[in-house]
Amino acid sequence: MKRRLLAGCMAAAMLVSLAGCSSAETGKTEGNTTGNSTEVSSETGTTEGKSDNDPGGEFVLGSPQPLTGVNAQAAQATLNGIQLAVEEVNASGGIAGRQIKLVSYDDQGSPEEAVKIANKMIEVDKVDGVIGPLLSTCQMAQGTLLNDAGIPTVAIGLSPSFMQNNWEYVVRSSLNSDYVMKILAENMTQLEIKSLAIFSGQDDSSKAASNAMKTEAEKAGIKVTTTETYVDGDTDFSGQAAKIINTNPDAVFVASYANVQPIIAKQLRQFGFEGLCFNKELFQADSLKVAGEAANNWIFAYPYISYENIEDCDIPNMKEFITKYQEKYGELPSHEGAMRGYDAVMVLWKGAENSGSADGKAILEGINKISDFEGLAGTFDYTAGDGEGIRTCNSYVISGEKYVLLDNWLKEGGYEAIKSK
Amino acid sequence: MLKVNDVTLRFGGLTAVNHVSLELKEGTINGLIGPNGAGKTTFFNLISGVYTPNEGEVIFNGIKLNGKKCYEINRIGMSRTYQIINLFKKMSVVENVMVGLHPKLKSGFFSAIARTGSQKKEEEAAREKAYEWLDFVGLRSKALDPAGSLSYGEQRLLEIVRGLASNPKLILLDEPAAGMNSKEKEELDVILRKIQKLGVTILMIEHDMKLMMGITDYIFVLNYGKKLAEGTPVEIQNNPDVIAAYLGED
Amino acid sequence: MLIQVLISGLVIGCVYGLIALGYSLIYKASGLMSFAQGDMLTLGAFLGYMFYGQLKLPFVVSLVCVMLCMFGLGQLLERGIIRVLLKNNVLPVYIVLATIAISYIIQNAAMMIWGTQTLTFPPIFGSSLVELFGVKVQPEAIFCIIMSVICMLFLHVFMKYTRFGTAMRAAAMDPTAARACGINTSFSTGVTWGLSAGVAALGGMLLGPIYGVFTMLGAIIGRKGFSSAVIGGFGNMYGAMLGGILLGLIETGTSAYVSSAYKDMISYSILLIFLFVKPTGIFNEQAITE
Amino acid sequence: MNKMKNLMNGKMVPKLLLAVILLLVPLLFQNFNYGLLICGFIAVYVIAISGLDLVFGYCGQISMGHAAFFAIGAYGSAIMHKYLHIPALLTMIIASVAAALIGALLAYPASKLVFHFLSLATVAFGEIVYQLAAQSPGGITGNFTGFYTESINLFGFQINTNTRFYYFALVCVVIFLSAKHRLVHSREGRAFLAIRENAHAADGMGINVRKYKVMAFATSAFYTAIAGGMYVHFVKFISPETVSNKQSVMFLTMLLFGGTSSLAGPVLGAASVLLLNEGLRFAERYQMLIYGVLLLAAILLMPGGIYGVIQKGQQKLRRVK
Repeated sequence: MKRRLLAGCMAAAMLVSLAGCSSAETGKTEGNTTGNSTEVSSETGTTEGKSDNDPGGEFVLGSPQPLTGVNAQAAQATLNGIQLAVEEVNASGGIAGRQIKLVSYDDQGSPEEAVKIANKMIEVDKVDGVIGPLLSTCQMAQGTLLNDAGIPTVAIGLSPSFMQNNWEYVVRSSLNSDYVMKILAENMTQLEIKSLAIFSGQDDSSKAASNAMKTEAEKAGIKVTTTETYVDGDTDFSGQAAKIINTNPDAVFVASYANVQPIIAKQLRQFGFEGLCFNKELFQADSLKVAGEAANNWIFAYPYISYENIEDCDIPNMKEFITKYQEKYGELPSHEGAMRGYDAVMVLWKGAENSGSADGKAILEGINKISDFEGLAGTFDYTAGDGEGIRTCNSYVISGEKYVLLDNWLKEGGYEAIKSK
Repeated sequence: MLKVNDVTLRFGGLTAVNHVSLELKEGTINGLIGPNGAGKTTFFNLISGVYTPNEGEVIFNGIKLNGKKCYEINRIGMSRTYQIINLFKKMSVVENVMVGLHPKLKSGFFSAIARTGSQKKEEEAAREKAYEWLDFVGLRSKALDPAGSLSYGEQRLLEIVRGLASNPKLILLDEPAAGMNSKEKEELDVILRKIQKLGVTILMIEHDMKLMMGITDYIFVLNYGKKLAEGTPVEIQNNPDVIAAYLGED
Repeated sequence: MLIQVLISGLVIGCVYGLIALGYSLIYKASGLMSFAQGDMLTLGAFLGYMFYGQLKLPFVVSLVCVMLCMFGLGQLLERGIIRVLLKNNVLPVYIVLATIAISYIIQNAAMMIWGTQTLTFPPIFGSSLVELFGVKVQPEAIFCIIMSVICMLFLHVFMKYTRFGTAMRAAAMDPTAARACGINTSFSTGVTWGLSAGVAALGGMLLGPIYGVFTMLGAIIGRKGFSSAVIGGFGNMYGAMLGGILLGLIETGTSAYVSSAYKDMISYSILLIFLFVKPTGIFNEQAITE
Repeated sequence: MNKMKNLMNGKMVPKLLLAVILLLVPLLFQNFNYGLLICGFIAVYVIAISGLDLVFGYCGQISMGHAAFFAIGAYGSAIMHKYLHIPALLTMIIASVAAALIGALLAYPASKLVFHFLSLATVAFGEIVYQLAAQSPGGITGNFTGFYTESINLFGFQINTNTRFYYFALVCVVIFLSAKHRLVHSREGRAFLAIRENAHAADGMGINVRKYKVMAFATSAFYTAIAGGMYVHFVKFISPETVSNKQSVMFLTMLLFGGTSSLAGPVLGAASVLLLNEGLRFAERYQMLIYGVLLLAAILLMPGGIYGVIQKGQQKLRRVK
């Protein structure tokens, strides 16, 4: 009797699972996005010719982001930025004449989900292009699958690690953190910093940034006094802060997620550290609000900054972007992920523009021809062929709880003011 | 076969069992009586390894039991039943008995997975043996029902036969007749005699004096943790201390 | 530096203690374990942000409102979910898993309602730092220590000396016997769950100004509360607080003097060691072994 | 002799039918890699959950840190394969044996803990292994950057496509489920059940309760570690997020969804939860909220899990007949 039961159940289970997969395959649960992307069309059985670029078909664009969990805030802003760009591109005729259909997924920041989503995007949604996930571990897990399927991916992660797998179809529209660390190291020598403490998260991009900082600092003759880390989701860094201050460094370099920035800023100031602090990426606007004056004298080098209100912005295309963002979402971008997402879609669009076709290979060649495209992050130049579009950016300092260009701040003697204190 | 010398057990200030000594002869049916709270079940738990005595020693077939764990004592040949029925409710009746056979079976973890010839044979033999034991108490018809679905009396019998499955030399029965009707008590009487014929010594706690006086060869009386008296059923019936303890005159 | 470590160790220790108090209360009153305490803290912080930050009510008023809301929610949870499970006497793991499901729901619902940004919980005592033993400390930190101690004393007195408190303890020890003496055990268990939710919410209100309010605020603190409860002796009020403070100090100390990399691992190893070596904890609470 | 009669009167038919269906699956889904990938994942989870069922469903010992053994299996196999160049299949087995030993080491002191505190001990163990994976000494596990590895190479036959992995996983599922079936119906299986039902009485019946609890833990650790090894050589990438406590909760959810102490429970549980997960993809950021609500609803309405519902249905059928 037992054997029959086993057999029956195994059959039932397998059939249930296969029916489930096939039902998922027939597009019953087509990824529809919030906002007014094109109406959800049920998937016809035929597989669209990937290579032909008949204007009638759609350009399916996949976007797996960690919409839940610790990075939900950044992911939501990124998705908003992508949707804004998709609308703009569709308004001006779409990619090589094909309207973009955005398919958004929540990869919960887990590589296992990322792999499943990648397979689904390739097989079920038949994506023509993908905007890479925010977390580099998910990008690492997805990279090979999408690359082998010949689907161009514009990654928006900051960590250098996933660009070393020589994936032909992956390019980056954000700034590789190795370049940022070079710029910060130059700033440090400029500010005669002699010793540096490092406080880093364990996640891949923070780890990569702090390691790059260590090499750049040692190259510039700056002694690294200590390296402290924190556990993802932790909120109490008093132990680490106390230890850092005990080694009395001239400056502290912090590589962390957005929601950790204000906490470590407050605790460093609380424990009496008055020196300069360097951040691996933009010190977010709302983190600035939580940190208050503890965020003063923080320096970072980053292609974009977030704004309290539209008037503060003096870069023309950025101003245009945040105005449209405010119109659509009723608030200014809360995380610079919005700019990264926007630039990524634009790079993809420009690539298709250069090659005049929506085919994966053609888009890639088109992208590698980009040399002077004015994105939010600055002028994109992919001609070097290593998939990195942006290499420099300017540095900012937070003074009076406002973003100020480092060069202007130095000219006005802001640094002398602190040094004398 | 079982010698208990001057055994004492204290729970904090309370002395549950106070310097009790007794000896059981091979193949006899012995009774253990006494008013409620006299420490009878505690005494059972003492012998079967649930508690370790503070003083004195328990010798079973020449082996000192102090400090041994329940399953070690069971393997030397002492089984028991419990005042509150401790059956494996969701397992079937026959499986309960097969669990009783556990110490007697040899097949290990890997032979089970490989389902070796010897393991299969041993399993079948165990199943047959279990069915024999069910015949012993007339429960074969309910072999595949869950143990929890049996009537109260049947559960008592199943617990006894589960204890017998490992061919013990001594079996401790904790109020086997509790909750049984008179017909079931008669059946129990027959079964107890059958157990004695198998050469298994019995030590039984029971409140039903009619059953006890009819079946036992020797009786021990406990009161407030101390041994009040011992002797044949007739001696115990006329022993003034016992009567006083029961009628509560002193 | 030692003073800094001590103070911040005390602050985080007190919050661990508050969470541990919640666990001990629930365990004392219903013999169960809720994995949603951490998220009760987060919810308390969000509600505090709503009352105190957005509606600009005075702090004390918003504190009372938050405690009442969470008290109600805790009761609702017990009556709506836990009691239903207990009625169709399911395996204990179902109840544990139900609390985990509740914690998923709270986290994601909070994210939907209050969005994903880190919200600024307005400071209670102005934003200027206070000098304490030569160290600049946020006034909220001292407030947190004081409030936790007050809360522990209140709970201790409540459980030990008030009629209702003793009824709750009786209900936990032996529900049937308690019912026999006329105690409405279902009501008292509900109150205990409400109380522990309120205590966790207090933790949220105290932590909000220091760390800001975001959905994952209570996640790790919730789990650390377990370690502190076990170290002190699971089910014991004093134990919860002492365990919390000890754990807070050990953690901050190790990350300051040894290495911050293995801070979390150390606290979980301490939990394991206590469970295996001294399961009854410092206060010898006979709750753990068979 | 009644066994022979059963074989004759067509008891073999449902088994053959099942075998044919399962073997045909990849052909039916030629271009449908995604479906096969999900089936591959289902097979991996079926083995992990069957292991958990042994220690929890049969032996009654709760474990809320089982992702730790999944991690030991996955990382152990990947690291040994990369640094010691041992073929993948062998490293999987070695890593799983190691996981079994570690499971036994954890179970020995934990066997005296009563329910809730055993769950606490396993949660703590799970967190410690996660921390080790996240910041391993010398970065051997690649920490959060993750760890790449190759697919299984069975004597030259590379199992790198979803179809090949599907068949390999199918064989593993059959092996492990039949092993569990035999173990459960043997002396050891009865000892597990006796301990779950009433550990005190089991002790009285001559069962060394501690030894069997340790055996149950070690076996389930072995199963879950094998599943970890299969996962890492299938996805060819592993990072700490996969082995966080969310994974341990996922294992328990699948087991309880499917129904405990049965052979089919874990299969139904793994399949239904994974398909539910895929089905909820459209919900994007509300996916976890819906998942939490469904989990709560299942616990309240379906305590026996899907298998429990089927069993109740069968019993009603039998009574009606």
